[in-house]
Amino acid sequence: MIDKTAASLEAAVSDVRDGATVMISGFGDAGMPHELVDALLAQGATDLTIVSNNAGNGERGIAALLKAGRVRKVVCSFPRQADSHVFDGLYRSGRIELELVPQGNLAERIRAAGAGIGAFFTPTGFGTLLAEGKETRRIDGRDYVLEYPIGADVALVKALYGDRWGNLVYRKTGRNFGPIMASAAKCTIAQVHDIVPLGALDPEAVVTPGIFVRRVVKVSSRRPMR
Amino acid sequence: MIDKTAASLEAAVSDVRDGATVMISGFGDAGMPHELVDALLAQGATDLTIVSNNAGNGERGIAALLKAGRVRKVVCSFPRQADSHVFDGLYRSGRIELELVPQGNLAERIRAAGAGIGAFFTPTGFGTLLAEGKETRRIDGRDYVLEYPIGADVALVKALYGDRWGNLVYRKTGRNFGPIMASAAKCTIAQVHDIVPLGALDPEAVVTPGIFVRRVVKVSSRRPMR
Amino acid sequence: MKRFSRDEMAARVARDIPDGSYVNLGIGLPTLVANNLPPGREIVLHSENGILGMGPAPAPGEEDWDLVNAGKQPVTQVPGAAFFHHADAFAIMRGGHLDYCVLGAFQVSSRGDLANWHTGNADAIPAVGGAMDLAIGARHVLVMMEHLTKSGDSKLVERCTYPLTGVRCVSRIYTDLAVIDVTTAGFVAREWVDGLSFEELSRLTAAPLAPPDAAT
Amino acid sequence: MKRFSRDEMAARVARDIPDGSYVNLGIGLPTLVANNLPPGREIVLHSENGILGMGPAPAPGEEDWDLVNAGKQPVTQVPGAAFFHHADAFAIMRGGHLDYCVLGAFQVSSRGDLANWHTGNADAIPAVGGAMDLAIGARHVLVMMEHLTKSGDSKLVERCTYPLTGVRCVSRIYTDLAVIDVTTAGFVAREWVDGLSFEELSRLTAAPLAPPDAAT
Repeated sequence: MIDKTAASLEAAVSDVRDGATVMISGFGDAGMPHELVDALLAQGATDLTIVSNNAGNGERGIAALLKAGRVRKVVCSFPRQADSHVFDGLYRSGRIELELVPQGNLAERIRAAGAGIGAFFTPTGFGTLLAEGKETRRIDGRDYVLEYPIGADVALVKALYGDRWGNLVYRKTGRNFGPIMASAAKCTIAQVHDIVPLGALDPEAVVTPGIFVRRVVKVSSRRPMR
Repeated sequence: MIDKTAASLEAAVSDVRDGATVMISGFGDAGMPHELVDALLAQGATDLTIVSNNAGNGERGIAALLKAGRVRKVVCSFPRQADSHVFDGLYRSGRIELELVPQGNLAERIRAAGAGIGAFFTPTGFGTLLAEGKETRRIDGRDYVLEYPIGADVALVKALYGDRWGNLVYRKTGRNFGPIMASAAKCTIAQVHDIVPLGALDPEAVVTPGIFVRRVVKVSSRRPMR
Repeated sequence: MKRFSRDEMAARVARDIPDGSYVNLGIGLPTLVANNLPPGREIVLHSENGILGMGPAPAPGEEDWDLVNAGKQPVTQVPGAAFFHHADAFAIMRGGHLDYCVLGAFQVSSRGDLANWHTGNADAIPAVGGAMDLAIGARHVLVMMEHLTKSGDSKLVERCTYPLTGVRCVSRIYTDLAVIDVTTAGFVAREWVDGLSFEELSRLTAAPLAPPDAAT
Repeated sequence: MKRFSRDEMAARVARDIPDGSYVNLGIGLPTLVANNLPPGREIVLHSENGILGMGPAPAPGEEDWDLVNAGKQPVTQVPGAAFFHHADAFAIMRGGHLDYCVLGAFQVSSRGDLANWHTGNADAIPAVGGAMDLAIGARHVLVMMEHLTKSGDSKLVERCTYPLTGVRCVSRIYTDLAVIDVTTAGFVAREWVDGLSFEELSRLTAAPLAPPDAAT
């Protein structure tokens, strides 16, 4: 019997280790697993590498992890956001490492890790600062940069519904990085608005098959869902 | 106003040119756009390169194209099927070219064409006959082969429902190569069991967004659908 | 001379986008294009955070924070919309499926290089987002920007001094003064505001500028 | 000596597959494993043509030809199933997400090389399908095959003479005579049929074979 349901947020993140690489889905607030990030903060793991599109804003979520000194390195496309003062301060004082990746390369590198691709040639970033020192190649008259996969120990993602096999569906643009991060981490933990009985999700519309998910935890939002 | 609906199978394939590379979805019978292939045969284009998982069986569909002498080359993973005598005869007499590609590399190469990836390193096939002469590389202790995208002029795919924007949903394992081929061809033509009004398909469950589709033609199957 | 207003610039861009196009509008100035599309044209808007068929901003109070654009502002969806994940969203761009992408810029060079992500200031927090993907992410990459910087320097240059976003990627530039094509022979002026001479426009452009009738 | 029947081989493989595993069963002999899974175990079957949660063959007359397995035979779906396209289906394999893959073989070498796609006959129509992807497509690649060819040659060899499907990929072999692990030190016999001595098994195996208690 497969039951990936976790009893609590605390239980879901209990085994994240110091030094882990942790992916966090979300594009701004959409698809951001705030409650799992809060649980990770409470759990205490440190020396983390965070892979996420942004680097936190305000004092909450990723920003709180940063502020608590838990993060060694951030891999992201856009650390500068409204009120991203926690990251800004750490970066300016040299207390955090940043790997800046064009957003589409970030997505494709995460997908590559999940799909077992060793490296790929992308046109994005060719001829720019962010490709400096990287291998390039002209293929069929177009210039490309070689990029490598980004995998993780843990992925924290937010979905709309999940079942005990870990199948997930998302909601609107909250989908964003969730499905590819789920595929790229050794241990994917999904927070969902509700856990539905096995078979309740339409097999044609499942976005993340359960094989990519280790744990599912219910976090009902006060915000109305469809 | 966007209306990708084609009035007939004949109209849908009318501009396929001699020498074109044509992708044909399907895995065996599931997802095979038989009626579009029949229309292509009637249309008369020749000197074609066919990209499909199989190379036809019996006397119908791809086998009929082959038998009529319309095909110069087949790119596929598994030409040998029950009753694939048309391909077998042409191949043994040297009258058709075959590029044999492991099925997962075929899928990934088609995806790469659709996704603008210049080339990628895959572990599949390393150390085998099918990687002979290809560039290889060891990355993080694993051996990979460099593979290039496979694009096409035309893709013929079969879906369950489509709308006038070209959004598609598929049915069960009939989905197979349809979505990736749709993304990899300059002109994708989809035959669908029914054309539904714009907005009738759930945006969360659309598998092929309309941007990948040029024409949609209704071909009601006598076989019952869900 | 009467400069184009921001809405006039947006309307001028919109005029060039044919019915049935798939379009990505960058954050900032390009967002205005959505409000200026000529009636009767069905244009499908793409956003790299996972939607095709993006609609206008919702009415106040109707915001859905799971439905945002690349600028993380609430939007809506139109009938025919589809959602997809980030890798698929960028495959749509990188794969060359979009017809038009409209971007803001710090500088564009006469060979079409684009600089729009980084001032190069040592103290700046670098942030690229989808800019580099967008720069190569459409059949036609259009730039909307003021012709001059606040200090009066031309943003159309022979060679970008800001760090590049993409190489040889821009096809047309819409400024508050003119519409200028990037051709293999460099900048070609297509039209400009009333009261401005071609010679004056050339003087305000820090790279050779050919007149509309130049052979390219 | 009493050889294992095909169903006994399948049951022996099935016994090694723990509850909760994700498994791909190759066409031919491995398909039998599905019918021999111990009751009470929830095993999720993957098929590379786009399904997780594949069920058994349908009742006669209930065939749905849009729901087939990799051998193009009609199957069913179980509650919890999901469909996906071919690139995603193979990403699941190539990305190492499956726990077990069970394959037939012509030959396996003592370093785990697999040959199962091509006899090498000049006249044969080459056809690979998903074989090469499956060979590298799971954490544990299990092979089910007769120990000997029809002409009495061992299919366990020092070096494959047939064209390879994958290099150093097989972890365990189930034959009609024995269960044999592929270790860094070569073949290690784990168990074999009653009435057969280890020495006889070694003689029927065309590569050095270590006894179960060998240090590896």
